[in-house]
Amino acid sequence: MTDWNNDNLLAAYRRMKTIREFEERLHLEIQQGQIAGFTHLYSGQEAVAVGVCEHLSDQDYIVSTHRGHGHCIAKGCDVIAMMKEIYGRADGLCKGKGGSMHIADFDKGMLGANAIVGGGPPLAVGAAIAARNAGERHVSVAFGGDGSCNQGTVFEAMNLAVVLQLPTIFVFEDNGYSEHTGADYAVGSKDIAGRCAGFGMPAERVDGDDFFAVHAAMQKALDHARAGNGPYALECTTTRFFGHFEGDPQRYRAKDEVERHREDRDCLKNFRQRVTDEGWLDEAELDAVDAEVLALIDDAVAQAQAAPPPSVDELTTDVYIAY
Amino acid sequence: MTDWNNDNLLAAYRRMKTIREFEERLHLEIQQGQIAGFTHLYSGQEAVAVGVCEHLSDQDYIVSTHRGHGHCIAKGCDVIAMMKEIYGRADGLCKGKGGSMHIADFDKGMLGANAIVGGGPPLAVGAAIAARNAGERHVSVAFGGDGSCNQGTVFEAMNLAVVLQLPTIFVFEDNGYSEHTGADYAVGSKDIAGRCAGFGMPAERVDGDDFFAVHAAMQKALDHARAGNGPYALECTTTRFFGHFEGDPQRYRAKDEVERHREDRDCLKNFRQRVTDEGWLDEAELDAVDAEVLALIDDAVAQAQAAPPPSVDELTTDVYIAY
Amino acid sequence: MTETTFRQALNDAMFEEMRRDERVIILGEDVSGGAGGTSGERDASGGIFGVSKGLIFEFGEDRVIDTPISESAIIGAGAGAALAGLRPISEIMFADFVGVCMDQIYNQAAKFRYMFGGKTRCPLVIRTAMGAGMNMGAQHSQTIYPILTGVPGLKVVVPSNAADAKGLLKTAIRDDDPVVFFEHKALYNRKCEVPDGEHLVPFGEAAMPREGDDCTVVAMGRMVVFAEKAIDGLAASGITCDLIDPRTLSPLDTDTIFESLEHTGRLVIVDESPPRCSVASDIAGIVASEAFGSLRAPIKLVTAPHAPVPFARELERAYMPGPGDIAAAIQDVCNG
Amino acid sequence: MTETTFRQALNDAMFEEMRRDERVIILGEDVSGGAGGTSGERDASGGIFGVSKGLIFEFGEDRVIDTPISESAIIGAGAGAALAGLRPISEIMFADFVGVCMDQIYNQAAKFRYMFGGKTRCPLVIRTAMGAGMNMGAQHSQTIYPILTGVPGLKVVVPSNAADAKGLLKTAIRDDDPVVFFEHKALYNRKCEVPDGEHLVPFGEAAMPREGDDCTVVAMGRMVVFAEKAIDGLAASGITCDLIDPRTLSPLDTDTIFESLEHTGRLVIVDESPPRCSVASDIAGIVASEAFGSLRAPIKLVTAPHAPVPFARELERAYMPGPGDIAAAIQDVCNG
Ligand SMILES: Cc1ncc(C[n+]2csc(CCOP(=O)(O)OP(=O)(O)O)c2C)c(N)n1
Ligand SMILES: Cc1ncc(C[n+]2csc(CCOP(=O)(O)OP(=O)(O)O)c2C)c(N)n1
Ligand SMILES: [Mg+2]
Ligand SMILES: [Mg+2]
Repeated sequence: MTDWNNDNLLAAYRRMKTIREFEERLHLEIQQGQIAGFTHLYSGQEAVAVGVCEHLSDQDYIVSTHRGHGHCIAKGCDVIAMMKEIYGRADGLCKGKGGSMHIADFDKGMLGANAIVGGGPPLAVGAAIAARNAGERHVSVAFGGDGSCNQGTVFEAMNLAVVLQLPTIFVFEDNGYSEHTGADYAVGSKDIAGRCAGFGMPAERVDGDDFFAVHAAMQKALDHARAGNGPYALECTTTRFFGHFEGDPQRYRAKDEVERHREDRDCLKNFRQRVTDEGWLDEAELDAVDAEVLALIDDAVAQAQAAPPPSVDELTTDVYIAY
Repeated sequence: MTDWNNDNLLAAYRRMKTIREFEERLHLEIQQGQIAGFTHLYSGQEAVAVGVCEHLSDQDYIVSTHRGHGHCIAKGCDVIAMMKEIYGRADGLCKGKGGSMHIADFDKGMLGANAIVGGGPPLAVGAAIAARNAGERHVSVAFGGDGSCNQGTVFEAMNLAVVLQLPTIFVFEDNGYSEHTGADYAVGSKDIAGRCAGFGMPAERVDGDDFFAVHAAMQKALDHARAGNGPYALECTTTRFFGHFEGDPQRYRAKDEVERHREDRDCLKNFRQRVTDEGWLDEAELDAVDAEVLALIDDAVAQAQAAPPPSVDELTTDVYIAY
Repeated sequence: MTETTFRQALNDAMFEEMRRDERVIILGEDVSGGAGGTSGERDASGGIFGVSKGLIFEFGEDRVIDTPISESAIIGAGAGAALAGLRPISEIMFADFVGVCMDQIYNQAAKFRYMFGGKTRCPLVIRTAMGAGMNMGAQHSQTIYPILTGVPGLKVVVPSNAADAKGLLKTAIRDDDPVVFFEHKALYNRKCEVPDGEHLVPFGEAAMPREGDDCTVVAMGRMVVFAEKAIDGLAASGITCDLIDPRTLSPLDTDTIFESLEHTGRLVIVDESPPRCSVASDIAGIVASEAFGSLRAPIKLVTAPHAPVPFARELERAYMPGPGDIAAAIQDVCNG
Repeated sequence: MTETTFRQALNDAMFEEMRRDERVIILGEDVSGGAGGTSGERDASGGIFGVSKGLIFEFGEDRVIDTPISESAIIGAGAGAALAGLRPISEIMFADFVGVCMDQIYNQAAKFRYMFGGKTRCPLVIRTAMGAGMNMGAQHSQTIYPILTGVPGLKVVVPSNAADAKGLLKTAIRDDDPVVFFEHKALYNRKCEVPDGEHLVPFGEAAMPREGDDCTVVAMGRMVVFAEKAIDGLAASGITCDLIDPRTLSPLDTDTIFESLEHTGRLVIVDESPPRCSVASDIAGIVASEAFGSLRAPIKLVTAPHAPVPFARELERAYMPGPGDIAAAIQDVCNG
């Protein structure tokens, strides 16, 4: 059990709030045509990324998805460099070559967002082999959605991690939908954790709207993996506050669903409630963080808008190290 | 429950015996260099193919594996045309173009052996869509080994069959090995049926050396699938009497394992024992079948050896129907 | 004739063929959409690009099948259903995703007829969206038709306009061999006149949207649009070209290319893919071996660079061959 | 120099590199074998073709990893381990199986460095057995290197003899980019003199096992052996050829080809793959665009037909290009 104090509580809140404001702001920027391409926002799911990643060091690895901004921020990627990447700027985190779906930061153990559903988990298993062979009890985490867990590559990764008893934690974020299809339709068993258990690893379902629940479950998963007992799976039920991608009319969702969830299932509200009820933090401390985060995001957007695009000479660099 | 009589018992025995003698004879022919390529023999597993396929009509579909001879014979493929195919003859079942790993017979609902592990199950799901849309309560069966169930395509097929509630029966033959690796190593959960259940379908483990056990379990699976309740999985524990492929030194197996299994786990012996103990058939009836089968196999080999190879003009035919 | 978008022409083709033959089904992710959603609304998607809109209402869930994210199962189920007598259309949302289902395409569907000695058919159509131009990044922007054009047993279709899109898709659905049908994302909203009533375009017959004397230009998919721009722009400077749109890359109409070359003696090939083992170098190789005598100048290949598709607008624009690159290449071979 | 089989040379290369650098690991199906078996014997397989024999005893289970039949996980785990600092060798038993793991090869490993702005490296080697000639049928006999040669970010190696196999595999393992290494099944037992001690063969440098004046022959993998036979057979008739073995298809040493062509003016390209979008047509296309001036005759392409690999001995023999086909092609271009 973590003993919570001002520092770690404010740090966690700051991360969640940073993700939230990053995404809410992107939503506006995209509406104004500022940003090109295909963007999937993480708003609503912050408690999962942060509840998991607050446990990790830069030597622990994560692999992410097409909806990766939250995982990147939670793992410590520089917010300004991320914003520049999404704007396609020369000094973006990946020189503007990757974009929203391909942000990575190897110094932070962030092995990349991935635009192929199911592309990440096999990579996480490999990172776990490296961690195991290094012998320093580091772990890898594979983030995926409810839809991703229908991709064969994900099952292969889970089985291999069990066979080799590797320290990989599979985190499935069930936000209810894969694109425009409901999770209860596409996941035949309607039970992601149950499937993972079928592969021979402990698996549990967690309230993904509750930071403290995710954080506690991740602690158990880590203890298990770090002790050399093999992989562990978490199914985190959560919700997304925007469409699948920006521009999605969301005709598959009940009219008031998002509104209702923003009201009842907002992990930031839940956090604020809990920490103030417990008397761990007061509103003023939290409001101060909010203000700082808003300033940071404003700055990130301003810098991203002002930053120069990559030079066309960059078109054919970085294909190989040597060719 | 089937009520057993001379006819259906002798028919089942004849099939199993035909598979056994077909394979035992191939083993010799291959040792004598008569047959080219890569051959995987089914000896020892006959009770599975026959226990399953005795329930099926030509309108029910099966998909098979690299170890497909038994499934072909059980589904009613012509033994002489099969032998010719394995010899690579012009009038083989597939004109000598397919060979041991690519035997199919569409008139019999046999949609093909498959040299890609995990290649078949997605096809079976598609055949089940056709069966469902035809509305005549036919089913499809996907055969696979213990090793095949680690291939992502197989998991995808199982989930899709559950999602669409299709009449597909997944039959996993656990003969203890995938090539030179033990099933208990490669199947992390050490429980194939449990995994299938995790996908949301009823699944049960059956003694694959016992024809009657397989036959009874298949009856339950069929009743379930034909009633429109979706897929069903059977894990049949069995053993192979030869190496993974012909020429395999089997250094991964205990010296006497095969010998012991031929002694204690021979599904044909088990069948003979059971039907004579029950007084359903007498030895003479069974011996008569043995003699007929041996004659058939002799004839098949003689015809295959005498048959002409395909003409070189066939090299580029059958690539397309029209091009 | 009715002016129709590329998207609508494809949608019309599927409606017509699904009405004509009840064995035609479609399966893929969100081909209808809304299954398991909280609004209860079906067809909430109609295909992520809207190409299969409305099909579910007329043909129902047994023929318009939403699937999980399981491309190997989408192709495999299509191929298996084809072996069992249906005529499925399996949709792979983005062509880049063939990587997760390649085996079912190239070892299964493509090889069944041959491996099984001609005793079966696999009338499967694989529809998929390809191409760069929307800043979708390296894994959502590729034109991967070269790797499938090389596969014996497959037919490969790359329409460049709405009329061909309709006529070729109808032909694909009626074809008894497996067909991979590539739809360029940047063309979905483009309109052109589409013949009313039954419109079928045969495979293996190239179109020639421009005719001229100085150079033969072969282009496919969206590159046909750019080549037209380039060629029209050159008219002023007195250079005229034959523009050949193969429409199907397998089978490939080499006769039309060879005939044109006899007349022009010069060849420019435009392909949105990277250069190595591309359709551009393939056609160049075929010409260098079978129509060498007609060549009066080196063949010019206009392709993307040997690099993944970059994200940033400026880089992606530089990545794709454009009208300017094509015009320059034509001038090169004509004046060089 | 020691006479060594192709198989042994590869095994030696792995032993040397795994001793040299503990970050080198190998994973795949039965790379050791015997795990979970009843004999308790490890290395019961040593790789289905015996190429990884003995590694497990010296390097242990953490570095020699037997996997389930999960090729996407084999490649993906290799790629992920590479991102995390190891130098993995992922073995795909038969090249035909890339279909079930293509995404991890072409969308993941190949693209990481570019997508991530040059901020990482993926030093992954994918070893795989290819080729026809053992009657293994349509799904176990392909030479699928053309589809990977076209992928930016990958390097593609196709050795034709034991010495190159060793030197190229050692170079591949030390290379910081992802490399796909193709081993022709029919070459495993072939012997040749292999230099003793450290032997490295650089990428992008072709070998020229034969030199002559009348024709340039480019061949790869097992086709080099057949081309040598064909060329040696023609000596009597007074025809001599440069034989170029590119050794790596990506990068491709075009300079050596162009230089030779300046001298001979004639080109025959031999490739075991089917013709469309093959390496044969690719090289022909490159030559027709970049070295057209040197060509004095049509390029001849000697490839397999546009068909899957058949099973029957007689058909498979007819399927593969043989010394006779190559000799005929050379005579054609020289006398034609
Ligand atoms: C292999 C593959 N198939 C399909 C897609 C298209 N696609 C992108 S995201 C997505 C839905 C993913 O759903 P889920 O895993 O639940 O993640 P979420 O979007 O809900 O975060 C789909 C189908 C893809 N990118 N890759
Ligand atoms: C995709 C793929 N990977 C690997 C192989 C090589 N291979 C052929 S059979 C086999 C073992 C299969 O084991 P199992 O499924 O248990 O079937 P069994 O051989 O025991 O009948 C392997 C690894 C293959 N043919 N296809
Ligand atoms: Mg989701
Ligand atoms: Mg087995």
